[in-house]
Amino acid sequence: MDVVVLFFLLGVAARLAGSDLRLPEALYEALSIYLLLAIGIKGGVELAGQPLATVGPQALAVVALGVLLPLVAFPVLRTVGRFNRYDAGALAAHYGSVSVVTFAVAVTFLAGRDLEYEPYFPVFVVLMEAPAIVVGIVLARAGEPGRRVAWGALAHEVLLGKSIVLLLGGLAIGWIAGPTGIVPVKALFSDLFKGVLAIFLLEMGLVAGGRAAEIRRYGAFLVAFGVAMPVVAAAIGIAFAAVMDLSAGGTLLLATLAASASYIAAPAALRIALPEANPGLSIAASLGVTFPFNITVGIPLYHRMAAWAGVPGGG
Amino acid sequence: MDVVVLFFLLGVAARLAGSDLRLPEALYEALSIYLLLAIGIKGGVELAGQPLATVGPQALAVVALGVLLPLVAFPVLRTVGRFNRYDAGALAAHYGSVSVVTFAVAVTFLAGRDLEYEPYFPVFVVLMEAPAIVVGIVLARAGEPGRRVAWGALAHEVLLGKSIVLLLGGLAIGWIAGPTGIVPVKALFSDLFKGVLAIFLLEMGLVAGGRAAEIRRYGAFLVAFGVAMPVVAAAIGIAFAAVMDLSAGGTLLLATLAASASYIAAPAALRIALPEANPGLSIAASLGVTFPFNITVGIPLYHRMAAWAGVPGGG
Amino acid sequence: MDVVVLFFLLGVAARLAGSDLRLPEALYEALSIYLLLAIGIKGGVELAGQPLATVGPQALAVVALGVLLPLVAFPVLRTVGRFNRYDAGALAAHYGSVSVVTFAVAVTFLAGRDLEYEPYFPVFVVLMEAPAIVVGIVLARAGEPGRRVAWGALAHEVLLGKSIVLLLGGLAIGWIAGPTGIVPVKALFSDLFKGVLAIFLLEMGLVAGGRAAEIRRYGAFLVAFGVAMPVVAAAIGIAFAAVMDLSAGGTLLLATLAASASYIAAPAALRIALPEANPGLSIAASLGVTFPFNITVGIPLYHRMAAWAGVPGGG
Amino acid sequence: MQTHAKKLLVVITEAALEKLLVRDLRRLGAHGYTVCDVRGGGERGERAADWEADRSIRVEVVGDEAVVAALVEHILATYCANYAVSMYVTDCGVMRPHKF
Amino acid sequence: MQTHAKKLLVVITEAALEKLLVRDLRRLGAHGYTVCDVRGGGERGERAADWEADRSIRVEVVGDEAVVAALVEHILATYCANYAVSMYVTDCGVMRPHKF
Amino acid sequence: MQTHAKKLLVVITEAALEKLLVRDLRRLGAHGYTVCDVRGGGERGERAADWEADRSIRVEVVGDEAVVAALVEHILATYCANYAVSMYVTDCGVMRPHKF
Ligand SMILES: Nc1ncnc2c1ncn2[C@@H]1O[C@H](COP(=O)(O)O)[C@@H](O)[C@H]1O
Ligand SMILES: Nc1ncnc2c1ncn2[C@@H]1O[C@H](COP(=O)(O)O)[C@@H](O)[C@H]1O
Ligand SMILES: Nc1ncnc2c1ncn2[C@@H]1O[C@H](COP(=O)(O)O)[C@@H](O)[C@H]1O
Ligand code: NA
Ligand code: NA
Ligand code: NA
Repeated sequence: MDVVVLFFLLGVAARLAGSDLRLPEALYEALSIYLLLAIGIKGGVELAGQPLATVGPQALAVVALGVLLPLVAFPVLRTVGRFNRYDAGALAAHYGSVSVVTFAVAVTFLAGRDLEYEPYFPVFVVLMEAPAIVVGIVLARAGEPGRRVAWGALAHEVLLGKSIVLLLGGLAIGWIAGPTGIVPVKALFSDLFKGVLAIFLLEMGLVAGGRAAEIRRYGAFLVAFGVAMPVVAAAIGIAFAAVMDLSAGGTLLLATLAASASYIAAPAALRIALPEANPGLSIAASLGVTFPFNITVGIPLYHRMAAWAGVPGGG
Repeated sequence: MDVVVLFFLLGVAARLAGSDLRLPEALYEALSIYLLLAIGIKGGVELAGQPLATVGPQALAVVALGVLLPLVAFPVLRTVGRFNRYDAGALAAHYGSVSVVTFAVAVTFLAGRDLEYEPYFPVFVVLMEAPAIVVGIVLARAGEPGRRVAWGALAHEVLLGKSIVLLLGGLAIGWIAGPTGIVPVKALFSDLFKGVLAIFLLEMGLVAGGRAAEIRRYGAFLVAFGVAMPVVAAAIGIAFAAVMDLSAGGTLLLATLAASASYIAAPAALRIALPEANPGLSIAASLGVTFPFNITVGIPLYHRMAAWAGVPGGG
Repeated sequence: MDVVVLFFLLGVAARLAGSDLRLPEALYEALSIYLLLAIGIKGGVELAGQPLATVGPQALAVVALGVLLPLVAFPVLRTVGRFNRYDAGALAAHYGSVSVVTFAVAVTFLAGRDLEYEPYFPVFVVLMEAPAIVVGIVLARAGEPGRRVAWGALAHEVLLGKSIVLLLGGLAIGWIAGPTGIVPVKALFSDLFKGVLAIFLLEMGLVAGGRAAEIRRYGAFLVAFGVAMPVVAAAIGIAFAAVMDLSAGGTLLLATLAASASYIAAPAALRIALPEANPGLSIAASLGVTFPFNITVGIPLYHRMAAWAGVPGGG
Repeated sequence: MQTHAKKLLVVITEAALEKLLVRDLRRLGAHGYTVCDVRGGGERGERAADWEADRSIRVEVVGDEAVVAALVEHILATYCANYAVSMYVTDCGVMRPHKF
Repeated sequence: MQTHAKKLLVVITEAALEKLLVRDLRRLGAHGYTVCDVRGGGERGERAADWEADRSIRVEVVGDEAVVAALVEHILATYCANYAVSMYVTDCGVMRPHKF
Repeated sequence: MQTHAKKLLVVITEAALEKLLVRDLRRLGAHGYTVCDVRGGGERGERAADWEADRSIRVEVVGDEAVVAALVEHILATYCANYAVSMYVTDCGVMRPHKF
């Protein structure tokens, strides 16, 4: 198990044991700003000299994946899960969107195994943030023709939110500075990346551990969905990756993005755009079930699944 | 003088000169979390491959040392210091427990002199946190058979407090990850350690400097106790080290742990378990007198004392 | 363009686009403490072995420059700008004092071009903080013989404020520790410097971008002053540098110090000592106009100006 | 000490509403407001502020009874169904009545 | 604006008591509470919040007079002897009386 | 619940005044005070706390009417002309009257 995952488990264990340990809010904020910038910068530096002809069609496929996933999740949530339209739409939005930290753990997983991936992947992270949120809201609001969605406010919330601004900003900085221009800030943004990720995961563990009671309250379906949905999504992601002709590493990353559920951008956007949905439900599922599942069991599993599916160089 | 100590002196000087400089609370919190984790991790990595047969008996001796020190301090505080039972018990608890930052400064002292020590020492730090707190409370409450101590709440406060959770958690992470597994997070937890310690010491200097008025109010006995107690404790620590057959570096570390007074775990625990004690008193002594004494004069002195006592390779 | 400046532009762009991105206040505080300490330490380490005979007269010249600049600015602000005496005095004080972050960007600029400078320059930064603030207050109060300035409180505010305490403290630590003693904390204070500066500039960009509306309100003169004053000041600084016989790098640094406007020490001091002045005005000019101008256009321009003036090795 | 009677409205709610509330209260005639970060618990469970979605704010508005009444009305109608909101009103006195 | 009379209790005390107070007030019938980090000074000296043991909190509870009275009683009896505690009570009006 | 009538003064102002205000209120007879970091907006524009000079504090003082009146007087005379200051006063009841 990668060392960064151990920090997550420490957080979960401390919280379940009843410890009051907490990281200051400002530290959490600072670390998340750092991680988003660092991921963006890394992608941006490598973006220089990439053939845009390849990236363009792949980008479209990635957006399509973001649109498809909530369409898969919503009917299951409505019929099997018996959720009302708002909660079903909100959950679908969370699961179609992505978790940047899960992505970072997958990148660390690849680095530990010397597997290559398309360096412009952070662009895909940006592209997959928003579409599922829009689809989830449309699905929830579909039965209410009277209600109009404040799309302007929503676009503002999502496109100018922390995640996209910092990822895109990092991409731009990396791209403009290039491999030599970036050198002065490498000691901070590159060498320390995994250590910072580790501390962030400790905090995530504390928060996830604190959701235990809530998860128990919401019941077995939510847990089942929180485990099954990512596996199904990963399979769909692997299929997309095959069509997009991604490398073995890229296949794992796309599977992970598909499998991951948002817990930063989506909650913030939906609280404003879909206030009828119970925010505790989505967070319990995405942060309390799916996130831990993905970083401990999921990522290695998707790596295997890619191999079974015949991706060369896969696990 | 080690460079990290200069940061402490800067903090004291700034505060005594009347500067309002303060580090944000969140930074203080973040740095202390980092230091505890980093110390734990370092110990954990080296724990792999240690013969438990040696560590076991040594661990018992360390707990015994933690029990003995408050028993030495309490009667002095009651008779010479004329403190009431609560304040005497609280002070005894603080001085029997340990200061992790003082320990870190002693480790830095050893590193600057290329002296080796038993790598599993962070385990001893964990073991010495709690016993003296329990003994101090028992001593204070001994004359009040009617009052029962909420031992459950106390155990929760101490064992699940920040210090022990992060030290133990770091030990576990380091131990599981091992020397190769830890590499990805070394740039953060190892290379930056002394720089972070330096900034933390700056903050400690500011806080210690801010206690000057209080120390003056509590009078000469408190200052005398704050200087004499650590020296006596260090001597006892050196005797224990000899029995435990510790290396020269380990002897200094045990002397320093004995000499150091807690200002994180003990104050938090005692505020709940012994509310009759004046918390300003213990903090003024441990943070305002003993901590500065230890990191400037004490550690080099204990190094000498070990040499006088015939520890091979000592100062 | 240096990579750190890109972070500033990202901040400005994000804010102008309407993003709510903000760095936690504690992070801003922590970074500014770090930068001041690191700049001081670097200067202090190199101070060892400098001939004080050279530094002494240069130091006097630097103080004279700090006194002169507000005397140049004040009449222009009163007559052309038609500001009342308080606002004119406050603006003059800001522009005569210095911006440590602008200085840091200029140092980064030199490093990128392998240009040498007098290593004791941080001493000059300290020396230029205060004089202009005093002169600006005297100018504003000159017409009110009835009002007495609380010089004691002012001295306390400026001399014991964050900037001077940390710069001087860093200088002292670097000087005492020397090149070898400082090694343990180098990984933090030296290797990470530019990365930390980058994040600080991101925050500065967010704040500067947030001043856009205010700048528009205060009108064209303020913008013109915010651009012209630094250029004039830089020219004066270059003249001083020639007299002081500074190196090419030192000439750029002195020009930059002259051109830079304070936005930490001066606002804090003037709010207490000159409360009649509108603090929004000075901040809009120094942070919203002059700071962005200096780090993007100004520093390269002053480098050219030095070359035109015949400084050997200039741009 | 001569004071002028005003009303103080305190609203404790989710941090996500800060921007919306400030816009609303300006529109409904409040001359100012003060916000503070808090944590707490109520009907809708604990809001421990340990996660972005769990942060709460406490908004304080001093104003004329009519302005405060309009604000209360608006908040009840707009936010109380779907958000964690607590509100209370007290009497207060101010020195410079034009300010509020 | 129709309001229902309640009492607001404000307790300013050491941060170490937060968990205990929250447990107590739930037990004594309060429907909710709000906590905010503060600093200050009083009888027991300055509490500048520059050190863990020096942090203070401000706890706000809106409730029926009986609940608030019970809480006040309990705090006076349990904490006031040994901890820095300040308390005051004011009248307040709420819109949804069942909530408090 | 037997309470003794006191006055609560709340002052919301620039963070730069904290030290001065604390000194003043001690001098004018207040037995204590509580400070909290806030943000807000009023006559003098938004104070978003995103920059050092933009930080605001909320100071709370419980005291006798005379002390509060003296404090109000002093603040009006000393700070209101040049600083962003909002103030209000409410009635409150305390349990231990000697404390305030
Ligand atoms: N009785 C109360 N007294 C003080 N604050 C309360 C009370 N009830 C709720 N709150 C605050 O209002 C927030 C939302 O309340 P609720 O909608 O009841 O969950 C809570 O998180 C508390 O911070
Ligand atoms: N008169 C007062 N007005 C406002 N807050 C007070 C007052 N007295 C005490 N406090 C607050 O209550 C805390 C504890 O008070 P004390 O027990 O008097 O030291 C102080 O640190 C202040 O934050
Ligand atoms: N009507 C109001 N209600 C609550 N707080 C206010 C009000 N007006 C002003 N404030 C606060 O007082 C500060 C200074 O107000 P002002 O002097 O009006 O700019 C503002 O930044 C707010 O935090
Ligand atoms: Na997904
Ligand atoms: Na000890
Ligand atoms: Na200048």
